Amino acid sequence: MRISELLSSEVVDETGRSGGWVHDVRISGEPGPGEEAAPFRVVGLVIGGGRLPHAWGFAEGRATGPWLLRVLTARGARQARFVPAARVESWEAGTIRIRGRLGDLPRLIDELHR
Amino acid sequence: MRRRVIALVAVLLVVASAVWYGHAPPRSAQAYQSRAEETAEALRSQARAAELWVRAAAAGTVTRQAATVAIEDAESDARATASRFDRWDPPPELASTRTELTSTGAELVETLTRLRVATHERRWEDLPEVAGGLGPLADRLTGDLTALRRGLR
Amino acid sequence: MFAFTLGTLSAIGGFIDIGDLVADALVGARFGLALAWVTVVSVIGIACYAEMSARITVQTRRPAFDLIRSRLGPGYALVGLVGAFAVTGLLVMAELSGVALALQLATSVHYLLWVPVVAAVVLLLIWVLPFETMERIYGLLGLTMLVFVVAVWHLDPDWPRLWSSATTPVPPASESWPAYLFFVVTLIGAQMTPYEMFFFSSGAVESRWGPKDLTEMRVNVLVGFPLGGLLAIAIQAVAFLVFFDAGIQVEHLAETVLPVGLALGKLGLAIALLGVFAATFGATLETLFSTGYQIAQYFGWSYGKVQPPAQAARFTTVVVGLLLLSTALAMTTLDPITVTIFAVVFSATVLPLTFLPVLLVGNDRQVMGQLANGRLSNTLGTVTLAISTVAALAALPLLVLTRGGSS
Amino acid sequence: MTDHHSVRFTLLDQQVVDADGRRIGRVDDLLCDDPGPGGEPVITHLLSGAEALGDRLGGLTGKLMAAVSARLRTTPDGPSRIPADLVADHADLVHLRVRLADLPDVAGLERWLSAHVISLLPGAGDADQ
Repeated sequence: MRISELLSSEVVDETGRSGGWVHDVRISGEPGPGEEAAPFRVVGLVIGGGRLPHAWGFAEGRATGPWLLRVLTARGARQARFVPAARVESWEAGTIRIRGRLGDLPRLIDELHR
Repeated sequence: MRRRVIALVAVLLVVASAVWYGHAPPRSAQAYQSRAEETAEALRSQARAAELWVRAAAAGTVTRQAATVAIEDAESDARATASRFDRWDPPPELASTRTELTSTGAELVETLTRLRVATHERRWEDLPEVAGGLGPLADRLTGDLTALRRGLR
Repeated sequence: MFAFTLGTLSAIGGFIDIGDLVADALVGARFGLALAWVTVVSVIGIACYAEMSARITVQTRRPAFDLIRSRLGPGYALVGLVGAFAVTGLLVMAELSGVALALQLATSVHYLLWVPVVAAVVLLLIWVLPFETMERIYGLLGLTMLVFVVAVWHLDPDWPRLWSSATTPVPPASESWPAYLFFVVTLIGAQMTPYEMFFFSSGAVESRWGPKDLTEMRVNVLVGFPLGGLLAIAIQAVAFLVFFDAGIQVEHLAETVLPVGLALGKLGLAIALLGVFAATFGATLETLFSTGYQIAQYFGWSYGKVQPPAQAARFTTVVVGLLLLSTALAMTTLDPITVTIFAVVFSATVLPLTFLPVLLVGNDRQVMGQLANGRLSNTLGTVTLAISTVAALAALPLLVLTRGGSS
Repeated sequence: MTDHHSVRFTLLDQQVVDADGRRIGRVDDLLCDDPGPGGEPVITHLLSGAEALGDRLGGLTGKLMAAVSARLRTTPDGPSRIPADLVADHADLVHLRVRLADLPDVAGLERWLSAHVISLLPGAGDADQ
């Protein structure tokens, strides 16, 4: 499975409701031979809010300006949700099924400031 | 797939019509008239430019090499402008406009050709005399332009 | 201190290329100084983005455009890349022809005979000359174009008339609004040249700029570009003074330099021609390299003038290939002036795609830290982005509507 | 803050640099395994080169890019892969722990051009410096 396939997949919850496309993939892991080395792994997916807030870095909070672009993407950035890997039922590229309902998913901003 | 084909065809049509718009001959009297104006303006510009170069060369403010190049350019530009205008059919009511502009164009091309030959033969002192016809030609074109613009209203 | 002034001076000379030489004279002859405000706007815009991209370079030690792909995604970045490739292909052809035309005016040997000679010299220089030397030599020689500014005074202008033309940003009686707007877009395309930024920031990487070079860079941008803009306005002004009343339209490079001859004589003309030669020659190298950089950076290849060619084989191949392609294009006898106008108009259409990612990266605090954009950069950057977006959308419709500006 | 980060900004599309600091390509895609329900997929390889990129872009352009690149490839199967455990650091650039010379199926075109075209010209320098 390629990451690009994940990035063009649709997320569907157990009631069959679609949460839209995967806009970002959250990864973790520290490469290298050292003590704390751990392989890169996918810890979750990001959905909702449209493409641009994620592409431009506003959803993740890495960019705060310029003002105009922030305002344009503010709504989307607030709507973005985080899908923890533990909630994923099947990783099949194309359609990713998750347990529970979309409404239960944490918002991305909350997850980032946890 | 089908949508993509339709989009592609649409884009090609837009491009083709844009190119056509740029190159199509004028169809209405009004379009012909505005092309005639453009032609007169271009011819006048070429006449005045050549005149300016000749005067500058005579006064010694530009090099002969540069003046030669500029005169060659003016000639080929005028030839191109005149022959392009010649290819368009005039609407009947503007036949006289065509006759007038074509003959002025031909005269201008002829003058510029003689000028070019003179520069190639290095007859530098003759240039102002050969170019003497350019001023009146430019004035005639200004007259044509005024007449054209008056006719438009 | 010496490098200081040297860099500033080459920014002045580097501002002008074939697009400016053609568009400024053309606009001056037809519109007087009624479009001078576009040059002012363009200078502010390009200076803002050049400063931003150089700051990004200083912080990340990578050219700003290295980061385009991660911001736009590979798809849009590819669109930008293909667009830029097509535009620079045309531009290199125009710049090469510009060098050849300058040589033709000096020798009256037809320019098509000069094109292959010039191309061969460019090829040789790419191979042997280090980056900075190249940039400096042509930047400094390009300074001779300041004779255009001197020529304005020597033509003894009616200053109030110049001023009133500059402060009346509407088309003169003889011109239509579409034509006016078309040349607004043309000037934006000619003066906000993305390759200047590409080159600026890629060059900064190759000369290994650090935070201590930030001041030098800012001086270069904030002094060099406005002076370059002044030069552009001077070209418009002399064309206005000599051609406007006579109704002469500028159709050749010869007419760009004629006013200097009229004002300052043969010597002035020769100096102006040297300036044209240097500016177009330098711009040929810059456009070639910036395209090479852009392609290499998109795919992540190694690139640059610092490495020996064999260590940047794909980069070198692309640059040489593009040079050969453009030479072939120039030899088709397509009119270089027309090609220049088309190239700068197309260049305006891809402008927002180069500005947006730079603006985004400049605001990325995780990448930029202390050097992230301030309020001034962001305000000017957003306004410039908006202007360039409008210009990009209007460019092609205006090109068709005005038949390339002829009506 | 959390201990995970966005793949778009830290890994995907980033510049890959070998142990000598030489640019060898971009992270055009990432390969991961399927962990089954509730598991975390582990990223096993970085994919680099126009073939992986073409697959990712899709459409006519992508297919063309992938096909041309696959045709130029000298090694047998699939887009060039770099094992993910060779990554030393990925703060900004993705640094590898090995040299380009140790990755036989990466940047094939660069090697070929370097060896067969550019090096043969005078003043080109040495590809393996």
